[in-house]
Amino acid sequence: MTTATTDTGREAPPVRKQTTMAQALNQALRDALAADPAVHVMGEDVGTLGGVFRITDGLTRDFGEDRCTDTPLAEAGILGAAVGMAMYGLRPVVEMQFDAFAYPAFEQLVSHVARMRNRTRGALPMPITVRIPYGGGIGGVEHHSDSSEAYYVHTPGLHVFTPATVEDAYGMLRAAIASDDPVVFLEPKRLYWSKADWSAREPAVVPPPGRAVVRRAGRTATLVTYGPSLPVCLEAAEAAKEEGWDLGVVDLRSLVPFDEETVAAAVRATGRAVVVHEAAGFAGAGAEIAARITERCFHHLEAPVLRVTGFDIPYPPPMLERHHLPGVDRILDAVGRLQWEDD
Amino acid sequence: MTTATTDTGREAPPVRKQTTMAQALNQALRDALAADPAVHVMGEDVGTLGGVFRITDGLTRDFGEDRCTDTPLAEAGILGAAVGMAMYGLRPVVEMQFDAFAYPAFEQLVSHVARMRNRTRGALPMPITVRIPYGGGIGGVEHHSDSSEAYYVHTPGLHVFTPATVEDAYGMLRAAIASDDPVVFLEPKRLYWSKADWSAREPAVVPPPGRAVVRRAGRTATLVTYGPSLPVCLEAAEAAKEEGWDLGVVDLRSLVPFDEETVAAAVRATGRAVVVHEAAGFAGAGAEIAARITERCFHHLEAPVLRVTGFDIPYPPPMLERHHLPGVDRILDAVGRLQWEDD
Amino acid sequence: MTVLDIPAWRPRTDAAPLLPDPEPYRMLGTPAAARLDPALLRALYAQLVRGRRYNRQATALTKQGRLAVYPSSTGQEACEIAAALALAPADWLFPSYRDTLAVVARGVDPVEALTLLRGDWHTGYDPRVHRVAPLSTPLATQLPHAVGLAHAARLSGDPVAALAMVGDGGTSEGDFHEALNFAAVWHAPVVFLVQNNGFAISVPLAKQTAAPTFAHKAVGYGMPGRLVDGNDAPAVHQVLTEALNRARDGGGPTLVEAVTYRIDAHTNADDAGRYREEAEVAAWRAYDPVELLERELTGRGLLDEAGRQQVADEAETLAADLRERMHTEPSLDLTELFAHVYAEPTPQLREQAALLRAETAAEAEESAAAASAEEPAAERRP
Amino acid sequence: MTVLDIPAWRPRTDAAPLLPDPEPYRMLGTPAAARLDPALLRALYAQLVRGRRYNRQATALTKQGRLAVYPSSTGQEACEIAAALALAPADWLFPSYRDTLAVVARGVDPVEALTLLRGDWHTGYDPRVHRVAPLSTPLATQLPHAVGLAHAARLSGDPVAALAMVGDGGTSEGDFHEALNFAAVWHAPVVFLVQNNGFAISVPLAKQTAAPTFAHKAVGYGMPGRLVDGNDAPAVHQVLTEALNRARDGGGPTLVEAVTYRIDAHTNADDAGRYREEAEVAAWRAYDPVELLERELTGRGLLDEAGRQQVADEAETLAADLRERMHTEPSLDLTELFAHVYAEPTPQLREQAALLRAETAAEAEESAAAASAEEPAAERRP
Ligand SMILES: Cc1ncc(C[n+]2csc(CCOP(=O)(O)OP(=O)(O)O)c2C)c(N)n1
Ligand SMILES: Cc1ncc(C[n+]2csc(CCOP(=O)(O)OP(=O)(O)O)c2C)c(N)n1
Ligand SMILES: [Mg+2]
Ligand SMILES: [Mg+2]
Repeated sequence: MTTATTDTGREAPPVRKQTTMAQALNQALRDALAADPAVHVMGEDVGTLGGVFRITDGLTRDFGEDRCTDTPLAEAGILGAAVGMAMYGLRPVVEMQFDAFAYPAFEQLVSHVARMRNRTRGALPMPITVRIPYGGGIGGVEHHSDSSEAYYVHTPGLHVFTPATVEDAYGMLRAAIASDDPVVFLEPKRLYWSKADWSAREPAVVPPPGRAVVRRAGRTATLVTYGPSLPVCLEAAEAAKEEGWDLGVVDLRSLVPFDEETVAAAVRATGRAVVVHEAAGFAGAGAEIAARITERCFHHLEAPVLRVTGFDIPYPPPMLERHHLPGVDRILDAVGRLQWEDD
Repeated sequence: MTTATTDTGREAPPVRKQTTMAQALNQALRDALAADPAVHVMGEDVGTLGGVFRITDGLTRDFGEDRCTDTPLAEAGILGAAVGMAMYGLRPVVEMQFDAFAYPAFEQLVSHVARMRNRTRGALPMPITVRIPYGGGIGGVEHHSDSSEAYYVHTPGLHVFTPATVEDAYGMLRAAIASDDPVVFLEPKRLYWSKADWSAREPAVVPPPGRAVVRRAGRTATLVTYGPSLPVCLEAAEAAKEEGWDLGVVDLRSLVPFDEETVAAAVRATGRAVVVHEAAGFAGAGAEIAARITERCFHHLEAPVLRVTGFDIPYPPPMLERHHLPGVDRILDAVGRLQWEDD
Repeated sequence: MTVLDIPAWRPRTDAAPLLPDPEPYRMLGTPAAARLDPALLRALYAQLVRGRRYNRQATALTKQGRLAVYPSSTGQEACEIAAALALAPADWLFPSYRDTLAVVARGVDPVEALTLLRGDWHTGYDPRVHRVAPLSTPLATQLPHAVGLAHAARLSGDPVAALAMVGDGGTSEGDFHEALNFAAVWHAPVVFLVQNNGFAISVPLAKQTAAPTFAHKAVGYGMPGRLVDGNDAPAVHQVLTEALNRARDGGGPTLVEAVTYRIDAHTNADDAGRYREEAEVAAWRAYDPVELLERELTGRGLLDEAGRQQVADEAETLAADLRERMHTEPSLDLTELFAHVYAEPTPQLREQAALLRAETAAEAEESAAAASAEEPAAERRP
Repeated sequence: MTVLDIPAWRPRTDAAPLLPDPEPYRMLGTPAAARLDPALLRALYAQLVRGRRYNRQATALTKQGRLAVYPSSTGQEACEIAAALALAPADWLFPSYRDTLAVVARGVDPVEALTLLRGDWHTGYDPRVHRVAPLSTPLATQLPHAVGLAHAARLSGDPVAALAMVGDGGTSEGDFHEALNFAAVWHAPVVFLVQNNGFAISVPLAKQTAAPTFAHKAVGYGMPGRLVDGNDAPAVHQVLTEALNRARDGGGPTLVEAVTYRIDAHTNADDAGRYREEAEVAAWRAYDPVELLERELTGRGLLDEAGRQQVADEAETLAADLRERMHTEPSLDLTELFAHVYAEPTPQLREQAALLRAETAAEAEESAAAASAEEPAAERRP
């Protein structure tokens, strides 16, 4: 995924190393903690253990228990406490251990975190980052592989970011923590161990989260995706060359705000689009993306916008998950169904 | 809303009276309790008080506290207990007092109610009905007017019904309670006091919930809607005659299952569609409807499917809600934007 | 066989001192009352009378269509007022939805405190000014907020405590539990006040809990529980003051249960006759917090007829002011619908705001046209 | 001033009998043990040994890639086995995710109990057969299920109790609180067993609760709390049996805390060295539930070397069977993905199932083609 940095237009920094997304996220938390005493990291096992994915590794050791805190095991309590901390001027960064374990905090998120600024006419902003490792593909047992973005994306007042590259992981997490609004920060857990040349000393500057990035320009059709599905789409685009297809790939990066300009421009250029995500398709984020592309690009479309998504089923057990997840073949099949006879 | 019964093809029963939707729902609960000893109604204030909307009026008096039970004030506890009751073979009918107060039960709903059948290969079905008064338009203060259907619609394993007529209120609630699968039963609270000629002795037979109903056939464009927005759409269709427009109106009735055949047929007949609902538009149920119509009807569409929905904002305070809710004018404006020059 | 000395086997704290005295603490009519500061008693009394009057006026405003709804705290004024007066200026109050009186007694403008219930916006006051969290309806959700704020204050080294109010019904919610646990584990400077008024809408205590008292829940979190007569304003004030001082001094959280009664229906829209006997209400009316305090003051020669009248007059002035100001239409600004969703509106919100602006402009034009012309309203725009 | 006699002021129950003895209940090595039924002791012992072996085998299976993950209950076998054995046939068990041993001891096939962790499906057994709720990971969510089931049984007039298991960490969740409150208010025949093993993954007790003991939480719900030595199998069995009998007899719920220790890491994937000292683990190893029971049996002449060997052999047989059966690939049926979402698949699910069928058919064709031809895999379908 080296295409990512080309978008920043920066020269490669002198010191580079193979950095995982997990390390970049850890560095972002570190740098945020160092830069602003208002930042507080909290969650289950984020302290001594460093989190079950080690994203908070070493933070308690280096910043103390008050800045990176192991909480009791209660997600509504964690997020509710974060609301109060934010009211007092802090910037809590909350870790939910897995996607499905964020659901107990749903009321706090939807009824308070998302609405407090609005409720108080801006008097009580909620600069809270809710980090959620999400999605499948790591062989997790039930409740450990949910793609829950649609719930958050539909909730006014929340920003929803989801990085797909090492560079974005760092840059967007810093942006999320710096944001005066709440951000649901969805970390594609199967990309935690993906790597890139990246320097903690001079982290690549990435576009702001409200901007989608064209990871690959194409002329035949446009794949619109985000998070864990980006590498799959890039792979599909590579494989499509065999078919003589030149597929573009747009990485949304943030679902809210949603950069419809970039998406619309990319789709107009090809007249065909496939939206790809892991979550169940029915009323998923892809429905919005497809509907909006259609609204914006109707007269440029040669075919309906198709979606390749997880099936409308509860996330399957590990041994069956590969059949559920959108893979290269399923994406190319969809591209193939974009009515080539109209060409 | 007298058009509704015409779909059933039944003769009007001899005894008729002006019945409210609230009364019809009450009758449905009554008849379900009488018909099946496994049915249990439970929730906050559903007993002596009869519910804050009086939907459960008299049920405790007539069926006893064990069949219609005032619970402690804890929504996750209520729904969680219902899961256990269903495991033992009962058919719990749970009332959530208001839309936003169902959020504390989100984890139980998404992680268990929706998945128990699937988890156990059908051994533990969840015949649970979760009644939720939803939507705005009644001057409710914050947290009393949410349209939360998108959260449920996106969750595989849940059925989502929402009646818009007195007849459907009765018939679909009976169907929900009879269903061996969990049903989120969304009651449009501002239609509680809507009336129709309806007989408790001989309740009108309505189509099964998986079927959408064409409430009004049209030739110019098709409005696709459900729940509280149906009367608004019918009014808009009436008003549209002034413009010389003949608008069809489809009432989805159930969002899951989703009757795409009926919708697609109605939209193909007009080539133009507007989806209408109260919930915020972004990643709302309307996005799915629009995307799906486009997938199914692309070559029949003269214009992109448009959506008229609530804004992407937290539900506003009572004095401002009329500006937020899709009204006749906003619907007609959207119809007007369906590129008539293409005609 | 010997049992190893493993810390897990020793109770982590001694339970006995955490358990409440099952007899609610009282001051009025006891020797303890004699030691009370007359100024405090007079202040409590004046506020109780104002509070009672405010409740009555707000209920009247619902009948006049000026408020969408009002949950009266008549009968609970001792809790409401004592809570507000026990707080130090830098402390924070986290009210439950029924606690408008506490909010007003804390200094919030009586009209702004009603914004949520009038419906022109959600929160009508700036929470930072008087350090009062928004009035909001999802029950018990404010409790973890109070814990988080208190925790943040402690981390910042500020001598600030938070007082969080909740009803008997609200204690059943998971958030109550999680908040108390976090508070105890974090040793946060927060005081929880359960106003046990006997009902959660129609649901009586026996269907809400089987606990000996709510104060007994404290031991399960490792914090002290106190039980107080919620109609005895000085007693509530005293218990809360002690608990808040302890919190500010690093002594950790306290759970206080105040036993009181909701004299009015749940709200103006409720019909309490459906679920409770008038006799029970009458018994509690006879144990009225305002009268109890008045009797104490009168008995101790701290209040004469003139003083009583003066307090009553002040309350009338408050009510008149409230009535008058609530009878002016609030000014509504449609751009606010979009202004506060995010610090910066998204492109989509900007578009939606523009749509609404266009609609209202068209509407304005139409009504202008309709007003100037004889014929009926202008045609609909295509 | 007289205080009216209002029921709200009387504690609703007497707190004293609800409070736990802060000294964990023990039987082994006490005179009480002499009264124990030898058959029970032998049964417990045999199951403990089997359980210990099962834990070891399952952990080995993770290393061999046969299980995705395994949360071992080594050190907690006394709780696991006593819980299963205390149940009557008609009772229901609601395990937490770590309680595979209890599930197996209840009679569920040892392989089927591992389905979730192997990953071929979620629940591998039919919960109705042995009356064992699914093993599932969202913590504490099973507790309200147990309450609901127990309530349903009581409504149906069946003498059925439910036993719900949860960890020390799980007690912090709101669902724990709501479940206990519902149980007490409904007087439901349910017993809650908190296995306090000192850790929630890496988080030690002191960061989880400040309560004297978890058993002290009971009084806050109005149910009795009992504290028991969780490494003393007969003691756990006894306390649970009493509580379950009481529940079935209409005596309402009980909260039992069993003090024990998680000897292994959280799961095979966890590195416990990051957060705890080996010395602590060693102290607990020296207080091993299997050895404790073995010593009792040996001391009382109920177990000799031959008996010990026989039990060990049986455990080996179990392990061998488990190993062997877990080394066969589970059969996977793709249609199951769609078959159980609803009683009847929606039209959309039918379409999706067809898509997957077509894909797998094409895949099969491709691999057949690839196998029969020399050239590389067939071209991609357009
Ligand atoms: C989470 C949630 N569930 C349900 C409601 C609806 N509701 C509003 S007030 C109320 C009763 C509250 O009782 P209690 O906590 O005793 O406070 P009181 O009304 O007596 O002041 C209920 C159920 C709500 N506001 N929030
Ligand atoms: C609701 C929820 N939040 C978080 C998790 C992740 N998680 C799995 S096990 C565990 C610790 C559980 O500790 P405890 O309840 O003490 O049980 P033990 O592991 O000691 O058996 C956590 C945090 C979860 N499974 N469910
Ligand atoms: Mg109350
Ligand atoms: Mg534990």
